[in-house]
Amino acid sequence: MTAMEFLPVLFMVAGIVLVAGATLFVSSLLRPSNPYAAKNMPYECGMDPAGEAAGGRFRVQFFILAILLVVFDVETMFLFPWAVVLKDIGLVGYVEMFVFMLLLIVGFAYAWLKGALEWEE
Amino acid sequence: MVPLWWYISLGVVLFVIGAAGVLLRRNILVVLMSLELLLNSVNINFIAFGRHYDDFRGQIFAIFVIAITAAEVAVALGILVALVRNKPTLKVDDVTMMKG
Amino acid sequence: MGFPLLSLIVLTPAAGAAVLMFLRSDDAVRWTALGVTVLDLALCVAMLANFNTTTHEMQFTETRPWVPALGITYALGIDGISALFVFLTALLGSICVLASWVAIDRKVKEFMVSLLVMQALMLGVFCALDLFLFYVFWEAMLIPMYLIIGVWGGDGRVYAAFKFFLYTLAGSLLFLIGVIVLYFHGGETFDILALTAQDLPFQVQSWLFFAFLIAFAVKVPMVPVHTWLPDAHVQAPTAGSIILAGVLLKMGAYGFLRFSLPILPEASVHYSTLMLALSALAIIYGGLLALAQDDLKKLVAYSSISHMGFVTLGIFALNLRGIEGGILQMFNHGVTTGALFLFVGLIYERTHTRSMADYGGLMKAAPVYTAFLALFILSSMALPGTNSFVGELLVLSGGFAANLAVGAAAVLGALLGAAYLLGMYRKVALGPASVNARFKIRDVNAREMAAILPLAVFVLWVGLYPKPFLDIIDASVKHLLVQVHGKESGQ
Amino acid sequence: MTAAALFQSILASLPEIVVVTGACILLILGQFVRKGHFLVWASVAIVLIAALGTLMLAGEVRPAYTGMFIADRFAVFFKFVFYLATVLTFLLSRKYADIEGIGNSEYYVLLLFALSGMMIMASATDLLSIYVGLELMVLCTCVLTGFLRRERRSNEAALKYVILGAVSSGIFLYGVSLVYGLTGTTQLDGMAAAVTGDPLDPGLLLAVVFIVAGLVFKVGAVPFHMWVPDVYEGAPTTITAFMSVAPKAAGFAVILRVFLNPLVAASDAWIIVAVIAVVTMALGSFVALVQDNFKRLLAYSSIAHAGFAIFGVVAGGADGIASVMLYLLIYSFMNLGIFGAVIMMRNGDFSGEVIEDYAGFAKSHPGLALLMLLYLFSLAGIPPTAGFFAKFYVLVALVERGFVMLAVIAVLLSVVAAYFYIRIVMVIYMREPQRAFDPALTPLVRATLAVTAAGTIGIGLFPAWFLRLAQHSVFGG
Amino acid sequence: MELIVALGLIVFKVALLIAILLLLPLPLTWLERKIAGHMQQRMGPMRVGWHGLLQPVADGIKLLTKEDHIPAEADRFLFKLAPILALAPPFVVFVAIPFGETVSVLGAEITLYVSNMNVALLFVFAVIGIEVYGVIFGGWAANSKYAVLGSLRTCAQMISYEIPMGFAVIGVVILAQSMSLLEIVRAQADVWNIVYQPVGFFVFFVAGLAEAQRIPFDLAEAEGDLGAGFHTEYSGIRFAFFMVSEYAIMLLVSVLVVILFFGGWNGVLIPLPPLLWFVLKVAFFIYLFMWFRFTFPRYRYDQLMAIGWKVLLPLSLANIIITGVVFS
Repeated sequence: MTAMEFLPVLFMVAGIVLVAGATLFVSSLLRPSNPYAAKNMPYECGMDPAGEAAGGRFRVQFFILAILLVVFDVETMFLFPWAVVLKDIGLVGYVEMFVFMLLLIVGFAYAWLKGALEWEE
Repeated sequence: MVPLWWYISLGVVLFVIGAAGVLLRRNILVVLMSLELLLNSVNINFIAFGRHYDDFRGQIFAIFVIAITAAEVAVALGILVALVRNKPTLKVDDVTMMKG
Repeated sequence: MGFPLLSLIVLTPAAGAAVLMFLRSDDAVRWTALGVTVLDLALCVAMLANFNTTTHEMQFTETRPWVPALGITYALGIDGISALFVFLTALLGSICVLASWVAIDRKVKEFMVSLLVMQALMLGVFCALDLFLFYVFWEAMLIPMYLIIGVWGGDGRVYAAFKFFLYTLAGSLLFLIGVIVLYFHGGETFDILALTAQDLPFQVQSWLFFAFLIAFAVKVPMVPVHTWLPDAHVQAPTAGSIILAGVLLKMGAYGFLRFSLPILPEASVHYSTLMLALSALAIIYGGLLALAQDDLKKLVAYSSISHMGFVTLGIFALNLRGIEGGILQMFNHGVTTGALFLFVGLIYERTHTRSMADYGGLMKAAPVYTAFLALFILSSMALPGTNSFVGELLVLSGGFAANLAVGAAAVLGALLGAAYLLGMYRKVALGPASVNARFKIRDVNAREMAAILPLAVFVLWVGLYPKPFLDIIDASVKHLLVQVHGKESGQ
Repeated sequence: MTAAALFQSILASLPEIVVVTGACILLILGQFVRKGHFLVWASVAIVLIAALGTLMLAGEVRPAYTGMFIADRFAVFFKFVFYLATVLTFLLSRKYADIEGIGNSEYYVLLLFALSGMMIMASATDLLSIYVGLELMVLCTCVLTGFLRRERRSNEAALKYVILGAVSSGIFLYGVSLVYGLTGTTQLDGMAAAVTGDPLDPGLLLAVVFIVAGLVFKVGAVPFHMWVPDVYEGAPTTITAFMSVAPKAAGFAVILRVFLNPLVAASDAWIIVAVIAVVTMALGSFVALVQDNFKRLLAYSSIAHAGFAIFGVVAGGADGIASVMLYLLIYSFMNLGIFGAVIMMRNGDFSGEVIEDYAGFAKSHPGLALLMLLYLFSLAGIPPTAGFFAKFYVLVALVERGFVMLAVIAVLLSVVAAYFYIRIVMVIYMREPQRAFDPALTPLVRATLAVTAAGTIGIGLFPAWFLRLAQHSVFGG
Repeated sequence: MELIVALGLIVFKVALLIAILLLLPLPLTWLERKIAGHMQQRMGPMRVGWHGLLQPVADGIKLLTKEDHIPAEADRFLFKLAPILALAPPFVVFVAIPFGETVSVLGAEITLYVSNMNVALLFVFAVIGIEVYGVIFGGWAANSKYAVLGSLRTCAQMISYEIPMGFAVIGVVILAQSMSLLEIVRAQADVWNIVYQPVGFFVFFVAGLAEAQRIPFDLAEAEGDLGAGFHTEYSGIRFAFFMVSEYAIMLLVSVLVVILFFGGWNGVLIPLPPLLWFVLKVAFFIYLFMWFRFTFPRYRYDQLMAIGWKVLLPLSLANIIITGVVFS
């Protein structure tokens, strides 16, 4: 019964959103609201903010990390089903996945050698 | 049990949205997202058919599609980073230099 | 299989071209090229000397497998129809080298290489007994010819070269399709003799006939598709013009004789009236255009269209005299028009103008030149005693036998020919000396004489004693007629 | 899968394993050894070892990996085309990569990975393995396209390639999913057996249309050709050369395997393919007429050639398949040759990308000009070059199946195509030189030119052996 | 009828879970401050209620009534969405977490879990992955430099440690031959996984610390140099959501460690009720979290990344390879 397994998820999402909404609603009844320009400035330790914060210029390191994550995360996806059945497929199955892992490690080693994992420049 | 054609219809709808997004949107990131939609419609199809035939191939195919798409997006993002360093824009039209 | 004489004939110029590549001095290149062509000519003479005139069978045949999977062979051989052309090609080859001795002053080596490669390919076309081989030679000629026109030609050479290339390529590619269709209808072989023996349905024959017609008509050229010719002729260097007029134009007609008539006899008979009409049109139209020209080379070029009209007329008269006349006329045209282009080239080397208005009274300045010019012009007009008289007479009698109206038109064309040729001679050679005295015209020198004389010999030889030539072609033509009419009458 | 079956599979896929392993080793080793010569020779050695392996395994048909993969003669033929293209690309790259500053190990490794992707494509007998090979190849070539990181054209080309490539993959996959839904299998062999109903089932036709669309992208045919010119122009020239030959051949390998499957053959898809062929060839030929950039012109020329090869697919049958294979082999020689000439021109500040740059080249370098002439006439399909025989055999296959009209269209369009090749010859031979030429004629480039020239003229004069090879390599026969 | 009962039971369980999870931070914050206090030789909160027991309630009321401040330049939609996006995932994950087998209530056997998914482990990782969106949206939408920087760092950190975390549990799956958490616990009836998978446990636990943004890996929230990280600009109840989510994740990591490596509710030696065993173990790990917080110094950011990629990832890979060859 897949439905019975995943229906609670739906309930939970609905429940938590409901609770959060309710809390926000209650809070909005209780809290004061008194915005003014200085208060609405972004927090920069009292300095006047200059320029756009979300301008889109970030260290390339972040992109590299994101790309590495995408690659490795997807590899995990292959490992899970394999792990479940490993005892059935035996050594042959292990060898096949070992090759896969080996390629993964080569890629990882390459990234390491290439300095993709170094945060300091 | 949800009938098969519901899944297929969902797949078609996603495919059309994805294709329309790729063709019509001008922001490269949005185009990439539309691509994901396109490929996910394929995954839905595969899984639905796999279930229909009680065959695991569909799921395997879907997993491969996900993995390869990830690689594809990784490459696309890498190229995009290189591009944006040369010219900071994400608009498709601004990117185009070569014509003819 | 015997001694591979034909292979030798075909490969000698090619080998010569390869040798030329390694030579450094221009003079060495010229002499070597001349030596090679003369050697080739000698081989052809030897071939003719051993030629058996009593049979229509292919002679000197050699066959080697080439692409067995598709039934393609390397098969060479000649019969009466092709023998004359092989000889003509070799003859004109030597003359071309002589004609380009000083006319070509830059990239001499490249030019001679192109010329020799060209000669090898042309000889190959006439010797090939395999359709695929034939096509390869036929199409490969485009490369050297394109270069000859495009690199060493006149001011408009690039355009002319393009036009020549694309016209012929388009025509011959359709021919290729025809060849492939024929291949499948004719029992998956490219062997011309085997294909001749096939009995194709009329439907197929007519389609093929038109496919072949396009290719051959472009080469001949017949009237609607002739426009590349004046450009190519005018822009080509002298040697290029000689080759074009002397050999290339013959290939179309040779194609009719070799393929259209024997392989597609019923279609040939069926469409012969159309072909006759087109021929008559070419004769008249070419003549009229020639009449209107001021440029010497253009005049000769248009006269070629007219003369080739006679050839196709003779061929599609589909009787003995017509075809024999056509073949002989092809040979004659090669000699005569080749000579005329040579003469135009000679005078152009001296004056750098081709406009007839710039000339006059050349007789005084260059008597020998004008005398020989007179001979060739008379030959071109088909005056009795010259070679063309024999050919044209045969064609006309064949033409009248086939179709009265067409014959009459041909006579009209012959008269036109007399008009423009005599007009040209009058303007150039006679009359008061040229008002344009810029030119210091010297008469022909020994090298030029060496080029002119052989041609003059053949003009008179054929004109006065055509029997040896007719003997060569006789048996083959008779056999051809059996193939054409025999099949039709179901014998 | 048992251990014995695994062993058999490994044996069958030994060349692929060699290439992948070699690429991995080179990837790591390249971080320590940075000498260009080492990288080139190591890469060439890897390919040669793989070729040796392929040759040793060529004797028999070896199905592997439970029907996902097969090592048959068809695959062997294509693999050799790939080896040829890759090795020649390596040889051409040495100097060029130094000039452009891209000669690091990744360049060679990516080429090797692309090679392995193509090899998988050639051997794949399951839509899944086809897809995996395809993507491996596309992703590697994609990165290589964008390898000139500082060059905006290169970035742009790579981005276009990757996005359009992903779209086409999506379309292809959608078709695959439909096929899977209709037949319940993705194995090429199983597909035909599984179809029970009307072969003209609209769903099936739709699926085939989608698969066609996806595959057609890879060979650069209409309507998915628009990436070709931009990518060819923007990519490093060596990569352009590679892409114009090897991935295209790989695409055709897949197209042949998929299309000559009885299932597809039954679905009347050939009409679609015929239309694609005609339109592709027409577009490639006509648009090429107005190009000034050499690489762009060659891009359109490659579109036109793809169109011509698709005619062979339309013809189908043993001869049709063999004709496409032979066409691709010959195309590899002549196209790599002409690209070799373009690459050679890249020296110093001179890019040699504009056709006018070649004006009067024949004057100072008659030998090289003659080679270019040879390649160009071969591309135009003039005998006695190999290009002619390639076209001839496709036409034979077409006429054999009775598609005479298509053959006529094909030759008429190839006349148009001949025009722009001849135009280049004209520029080379019939213009006055504007500058002094200084081609980067290293021994490796010389060797490449020699090999391609030998292939171009050799196959033209003695096609029998190659023809037999192609005919023997047709699968299932 | 049966269906209605089943659905009712689910609704009840879900409501109970939400209630527990929402209220749990109250005692936990108190506990944390108390532990901090005692470790640092002081008393901690003492004013509100006995030994400051009511302090969390006072904090809650304060947060509830505090002004909700939205910066002028913010993307208002994302700014409001982010807290909910951060709050929901840990709650949703608990749907898949089993707390025991069954208990008898009024003669009916009631399972101590909401849902027994056969892919529970994948579900956990998938849903936890969504947490990143809350972080990145929150930082981005505020359009403040501290927040953006903080969110980027947090995001990078979370995704970096997600990978070793995922790899670390592969060994457990190999042992249990299932991805169902219930099956995994059952498989540990005799021997806890910690015996076979010490490396896996180590990697998982350290990565879990980082996922939960706890010291020594709470770089992004480093008050000293980044304000308060991605939620710098949040105040009032929205800030509370982030805090609740953080505690929920801490709880989640503890629970997962117990389930995956410490036998879940399986007792050892002392025959206590399974649920109690479970709670005790979880409590121990929560205590461990807090203990660490006040014992370890914070890592530098580059060290943080280096640990994730250069230590944990290779370790987890080696763990998979060795586990695989031993148990295949």
